[in-house]
Amino acid sequence: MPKALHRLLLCLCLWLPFAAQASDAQDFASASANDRARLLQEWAAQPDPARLGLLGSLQQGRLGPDQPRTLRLNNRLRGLLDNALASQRLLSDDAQVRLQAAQHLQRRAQPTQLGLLERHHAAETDQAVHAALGLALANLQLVAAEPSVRLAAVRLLGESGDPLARTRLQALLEPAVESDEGVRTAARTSLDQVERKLLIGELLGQAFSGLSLGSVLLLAALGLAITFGLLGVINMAHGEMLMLGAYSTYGVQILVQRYAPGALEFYPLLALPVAFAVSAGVGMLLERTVIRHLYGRPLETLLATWGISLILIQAVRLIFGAQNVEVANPGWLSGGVQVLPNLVLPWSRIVIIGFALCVALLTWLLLNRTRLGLNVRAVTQNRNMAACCGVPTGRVDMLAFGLGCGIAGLGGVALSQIGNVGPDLGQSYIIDSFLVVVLGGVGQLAGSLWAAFGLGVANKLLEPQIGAVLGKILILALIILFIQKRPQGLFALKGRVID
Amino acid sequence: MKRRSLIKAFTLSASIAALGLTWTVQAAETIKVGILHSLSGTMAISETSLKDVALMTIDQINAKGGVNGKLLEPVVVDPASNWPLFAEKGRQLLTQDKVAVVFGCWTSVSRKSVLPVFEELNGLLFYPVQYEGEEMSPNVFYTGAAPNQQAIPAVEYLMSEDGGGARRFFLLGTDYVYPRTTNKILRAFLHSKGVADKDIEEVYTPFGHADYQTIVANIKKFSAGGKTAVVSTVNGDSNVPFYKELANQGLKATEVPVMAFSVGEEELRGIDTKPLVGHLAAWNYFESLDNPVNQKFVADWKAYAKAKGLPGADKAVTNDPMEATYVGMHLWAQAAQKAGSTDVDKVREALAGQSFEAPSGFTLTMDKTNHHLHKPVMIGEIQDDGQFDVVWQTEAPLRAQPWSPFIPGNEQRPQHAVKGQ
Amino acid sequence: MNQPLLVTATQKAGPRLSLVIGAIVLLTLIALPLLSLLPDGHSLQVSAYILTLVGKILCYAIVALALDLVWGYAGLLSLGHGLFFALGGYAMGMYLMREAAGDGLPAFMSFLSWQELPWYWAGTQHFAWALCLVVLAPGSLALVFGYFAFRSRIKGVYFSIMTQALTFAGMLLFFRNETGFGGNNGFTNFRSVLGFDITAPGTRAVLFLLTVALLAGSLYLGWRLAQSKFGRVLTALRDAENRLMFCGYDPRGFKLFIWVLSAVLCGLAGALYVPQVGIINPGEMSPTNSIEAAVWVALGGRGTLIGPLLGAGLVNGFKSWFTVAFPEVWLFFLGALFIVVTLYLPKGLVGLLKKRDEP
Amino acid sequence: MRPAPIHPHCMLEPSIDAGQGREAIGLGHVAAPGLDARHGTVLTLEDITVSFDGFKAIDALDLYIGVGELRCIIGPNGAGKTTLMDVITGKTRPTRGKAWFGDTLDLTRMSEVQIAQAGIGRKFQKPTVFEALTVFDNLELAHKTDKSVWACLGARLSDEQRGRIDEVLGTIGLQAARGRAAGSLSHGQKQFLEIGMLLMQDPQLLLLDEPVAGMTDAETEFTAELFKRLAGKHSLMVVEHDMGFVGSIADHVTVLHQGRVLAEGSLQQVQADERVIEVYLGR
Repeated sequence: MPKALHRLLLCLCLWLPFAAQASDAQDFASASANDRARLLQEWAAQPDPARLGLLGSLQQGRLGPDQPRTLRLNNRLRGLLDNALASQRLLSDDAQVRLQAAQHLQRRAQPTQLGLLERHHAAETDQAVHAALGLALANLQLVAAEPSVRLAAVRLLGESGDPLARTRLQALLEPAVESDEGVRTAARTSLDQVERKLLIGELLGQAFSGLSLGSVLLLAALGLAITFGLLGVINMAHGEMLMLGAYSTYGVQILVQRYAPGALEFYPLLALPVAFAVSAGVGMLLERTVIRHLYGRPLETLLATWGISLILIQAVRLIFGAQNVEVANPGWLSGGVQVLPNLVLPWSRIVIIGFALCVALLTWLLLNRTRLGLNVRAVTQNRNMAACCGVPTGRVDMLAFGLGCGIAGLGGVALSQIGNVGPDLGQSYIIDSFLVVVLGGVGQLAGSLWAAFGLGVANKLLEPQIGAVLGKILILALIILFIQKRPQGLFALKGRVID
Repeated sequence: MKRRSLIKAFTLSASIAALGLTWTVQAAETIKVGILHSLSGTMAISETSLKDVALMTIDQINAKGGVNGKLLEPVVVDPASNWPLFAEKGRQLLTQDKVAVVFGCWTSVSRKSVLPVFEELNGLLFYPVQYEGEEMSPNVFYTGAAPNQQAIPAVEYLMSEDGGGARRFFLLGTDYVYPRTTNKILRAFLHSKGVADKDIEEVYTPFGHADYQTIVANIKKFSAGGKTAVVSTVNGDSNVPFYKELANQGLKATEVPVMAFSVGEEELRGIDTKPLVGHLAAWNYFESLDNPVNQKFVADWKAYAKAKGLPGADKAVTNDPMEATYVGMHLWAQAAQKAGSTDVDKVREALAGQSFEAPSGFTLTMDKTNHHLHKPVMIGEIQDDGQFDVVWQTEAPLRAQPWSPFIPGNEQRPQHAVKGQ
Repeated sequence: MNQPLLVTATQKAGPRLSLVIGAIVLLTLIALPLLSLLPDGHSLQVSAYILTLVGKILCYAIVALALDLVWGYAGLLSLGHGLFFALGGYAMGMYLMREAAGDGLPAFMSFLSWQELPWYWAGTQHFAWALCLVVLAPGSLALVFGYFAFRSRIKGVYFSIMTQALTFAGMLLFFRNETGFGGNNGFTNFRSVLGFDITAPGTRAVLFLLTVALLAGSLYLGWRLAQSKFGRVLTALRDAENRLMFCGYDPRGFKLFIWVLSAVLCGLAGALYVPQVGIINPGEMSPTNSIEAAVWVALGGRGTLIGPLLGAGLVNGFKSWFTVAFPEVWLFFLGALFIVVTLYLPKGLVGLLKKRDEP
Repeated sequence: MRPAPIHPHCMLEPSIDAGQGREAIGLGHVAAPGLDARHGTVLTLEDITVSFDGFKAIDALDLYIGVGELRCIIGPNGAGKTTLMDVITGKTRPTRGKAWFGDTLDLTRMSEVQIAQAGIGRKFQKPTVFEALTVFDNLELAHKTDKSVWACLGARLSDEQRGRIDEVLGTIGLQAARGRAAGSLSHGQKQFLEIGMLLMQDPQLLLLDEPVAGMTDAETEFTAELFKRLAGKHSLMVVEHDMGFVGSIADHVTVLHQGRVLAEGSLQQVQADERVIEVYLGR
């Protein structure tokens, strides 16, 4: 008899969640917009593990895992959903999940969740989660009736470097808001703590974005440092080489999507060799057909390559259309890593910085540690002499130019991950590229490196102060002045004049 | 010897020039329709599809027998995103090709560049893009939105409960007259709603700005101060880096929604929208609208793109300016039919109050006096498939207010079109 | 590049013939505006379209000539001449805007709800002062930039890139709305100049004739320079600057003089350009335009006087034709043109004519 | 203002008024005072040191050239001969030391142009002429006259000047080639043309870097004659490897080695000198 009873209870327990979920789903489906919001808030206040599945599918606009997409969500509902979901997750056994939930609630917890948080905070065993919950709680306790509670909360907030904490604490400074003198002073001290933390975050952020911009400039300019810096070809079609690289990335992405959807995660890696090959191929073709006839006449190369760039742009426009094409970041390149509460470093940019440095290193090795590099340097320094020594100048020129363009292609792959991919992509980088090469000193790879990062950081330091436009103008003015002092650029060889 | 060669060269150049001037002289039983959209240069990204949709509409009208028994003959020119060239080409269309009407321009500057030409030669221009207002020419019909048909409802929505009840506004735009004027109007409007200046941040970036790290960081900082929304008038190309930066720095629509006025289906084609779900755009038309007229419009367009083998035809989308071009051309055809002629003055008269059942699902009417179309306002949410999902819309089309009441000095502006305003 | 510069194609072709051709061209150019005054529908009437088109091309031709003075003769390739052109245009535009606005502020300023004019607009309602600005703005900028550049012996590609950076900076500056020059929209919708309706055929004809006069004037000036010792010093400068210094010439002065002169010519061209096309905006400063100017010169044949004019005329003629005839693919033609010229006509079209001349 | 007309018979007269008619007109044009060489030395170098990051191209070198002297500088490659010329003409600035032109002009403080205008002419190792211009124009440009921008704009050739140019054309034997582009001349002819340009410049001090390289024996002989004629009225400093040539012209020879003066004296003396033999024959 008790056995049966147990069974019955057991069945009930097993069956209950489904009952609950089903009914919730119906409630939600039948509710009006406002009722839905209310419903979600209730769920957030009294979580129930059984709703996990339902909330999950609601986020995708379905009433159940296998239901069709019928719900129309808006940001308000999405926010509440996330919130409800977080509080459900607090019940999870996995400390990691609980931690994320707690961190979410730090920012978004509603007063109605106060009780819930208090319970979990008390019950929580895991250190990290406990602390996180403490902060989340503190945010709500700032308006608690009991001054001592508020005081504790204020002190606790001092620990966090969360930008939200600053605004919350600032609010407490007015006597009108916070009656208790002690709490106010505590708020002041905590505020100072928080602001110190935030300042560090901001400075790091600026430095990083400077480096990131620098790496972009470097990738854009590196190829030019060879075609222009070494071969002396004023390659106005350089930007279009970047563009070709970006479009090859797009092509690879399409192909992978179609034939190997599994490998989509890694299409940028596949794109690298392709982009290099495409750009280098086009580059060599141009070198053989056009530029070969123009060595020693740099200014003519300017005009010819200008014509080439016009043709390439229009060709791409006719093939792929004038609109931008979609190049999606794969999972490992999207999102970012939260270093500090107010500092997120996007993966794509981190990777690009590394990539830029690698490419620069490889180029340097190629030019200084290989036979080809030796030949290139020989030919670029004294064509006739090299020819006499049996260096096949023609082939070397072709390979060198191809190399330059190929590197530009690699740059294009990187650019496609952070910017737009359209026919005019190259145009927006060409001037900066030339400035980098000239500033670094023509023919000086190391110079280009320093110039690129220098410009990037300078730009990013100026931008917050005087805005993007004035910043750029000021940079240009500085470059012009700088060239006055060092007409051959940062790393000019002694006594050698390039013109 | 030398003499001959010199003369040869001279005559050659002369003949080329002559050819250029007499190129498009053709049979006269047709009505010539000028299409003045950049097919090269920076604006080609937006304008090429308008050229194509115009050609499609002309085909459709011709298929129905044309206007007044005459077929329409498109004259396509490429002003190459070069503003002086717009004026030159405009003059050429009106004086050399003697077109009855011109559909064209995207940027305000191109419109301002051709405006004097059209007023001088009494031409007729249909301008299909949302713009800053502050203009009302008898020679132009504006089928795009005026600020009160796009910006203000959008901000009202952002402040509403469903919109997330934003209390702080980050006005981000490319530095040209449309964002400037729009933001000026918005600021005045927000003041009227009791939003203080410290809760409004106004930031401008140069054209083709590609590095939004600092700005997104600032948005984050600003948003810590309370419920924030971004109102973006960032222009075409810069949107991709902007949205990518938003996504990668983890700024979600649930925390800081971005309301864009210049981002439509075409622009989204260049972006992976999965991380952007929930960000907003305000237009008077979306491709995703579910009504028979629109279904036909979209189907026709996709078919046309395939048939003509346009690049990226498989992903062809429609957007607001395309709809505006489509509507504008039909309105003009109806008016010309009604007037029984293509004479500009007659057509202008006939156009007043002319109405057309538009893909937006409403019957749009050309205002009797101010040359602007009455348009419904819709707020769309970006979906992960690159389309918009309409989350809010007006019950009826709104009348345009080209002279915004929020800009001082506009009270005494005339409410009907006069030259040289 | 090495052909003696004072032996220009004109002389090669023999002074008499070239005079004849020159006279013919000049007469046609003078006839155009007069014919444009004929009543509409008259068989000989030249339409305003052709007049403005040719007028525009003539302005470009002046720019090409000015660029050739510094590139072809002194060997300094400037990729920033668009800036000087635009500055002259803006100076004139300021006057036209004031003229159009009457006593009030220019329209774009009232958009930005500015109360009074910025200081640098002072006096622009006076035509005379505007004219001074047309010369002073490009001139002084060129003077300052040139002084520093030539003092530190910036040459060749470095000079080109620096000038490009300069015009790029200028473009960004003028794009800013706060700068007070109408931002991206620039100046447009002009009404009248010196009280004459700017769209009246008479005004157009006069503007056109002024352009022709300026072109002829700068052509004569260039010719005199090429003839003078100054021209020979420039050539020497281009080929062997060190030698010249050891001969006791100071290259800086010579470079600076021709550089500023060329900038001023561009400014004047710009000033005539604006009222004819009816708009000036920062687009004119975009590096692309300046590079195109260089292309005109190279195509026509640099280091000669008629070369640049020929180049500017042809390229722009082609452009106007192509953009209508083949809107989709005209860029291919243009690009191919540049490549072919640089590959097969290193001395430009003039060079081609000369090659024919050699028996 | 015009320089005083120069009559053919005194075409090689040293003019002491190097600065005449050179008021500061035009940019960067600096007036140079008349050359004061009362103490008999036209060039005074004391303790001149030039070091390119560490390496001493010239090391504490002293050198005095008297008015009207014809001095030959010889020495193995890398002895610093060309650097020495660069120092004198202001192309390279000495790291240390004094360099006076006459008794009043401090060369270390003057620009190349000022030095040239003050009356020091230089002929490069590799003949450099204005290739695009005709022989006549080359000489005309070199002609000693007001060389400011404005002067050049309105310059007309006076008959004296034409006469002067024809004179020099005769001297260097290029009358026939007067109308040809200098670029089309032979190596030797270019050498002569450059020498001719120096004559036109009419400087107090001529620096000649290997003037007879690439000349036929006859030409060499002729050049030797020419230099001898010049000497006495002008001061010449000739850097040459061709010992024969040196022997035929030099009364006084300086041997440079590793940036120092190794020996000085008549050709016989220096050739007898042990160290010199060692340096040259490496014994």
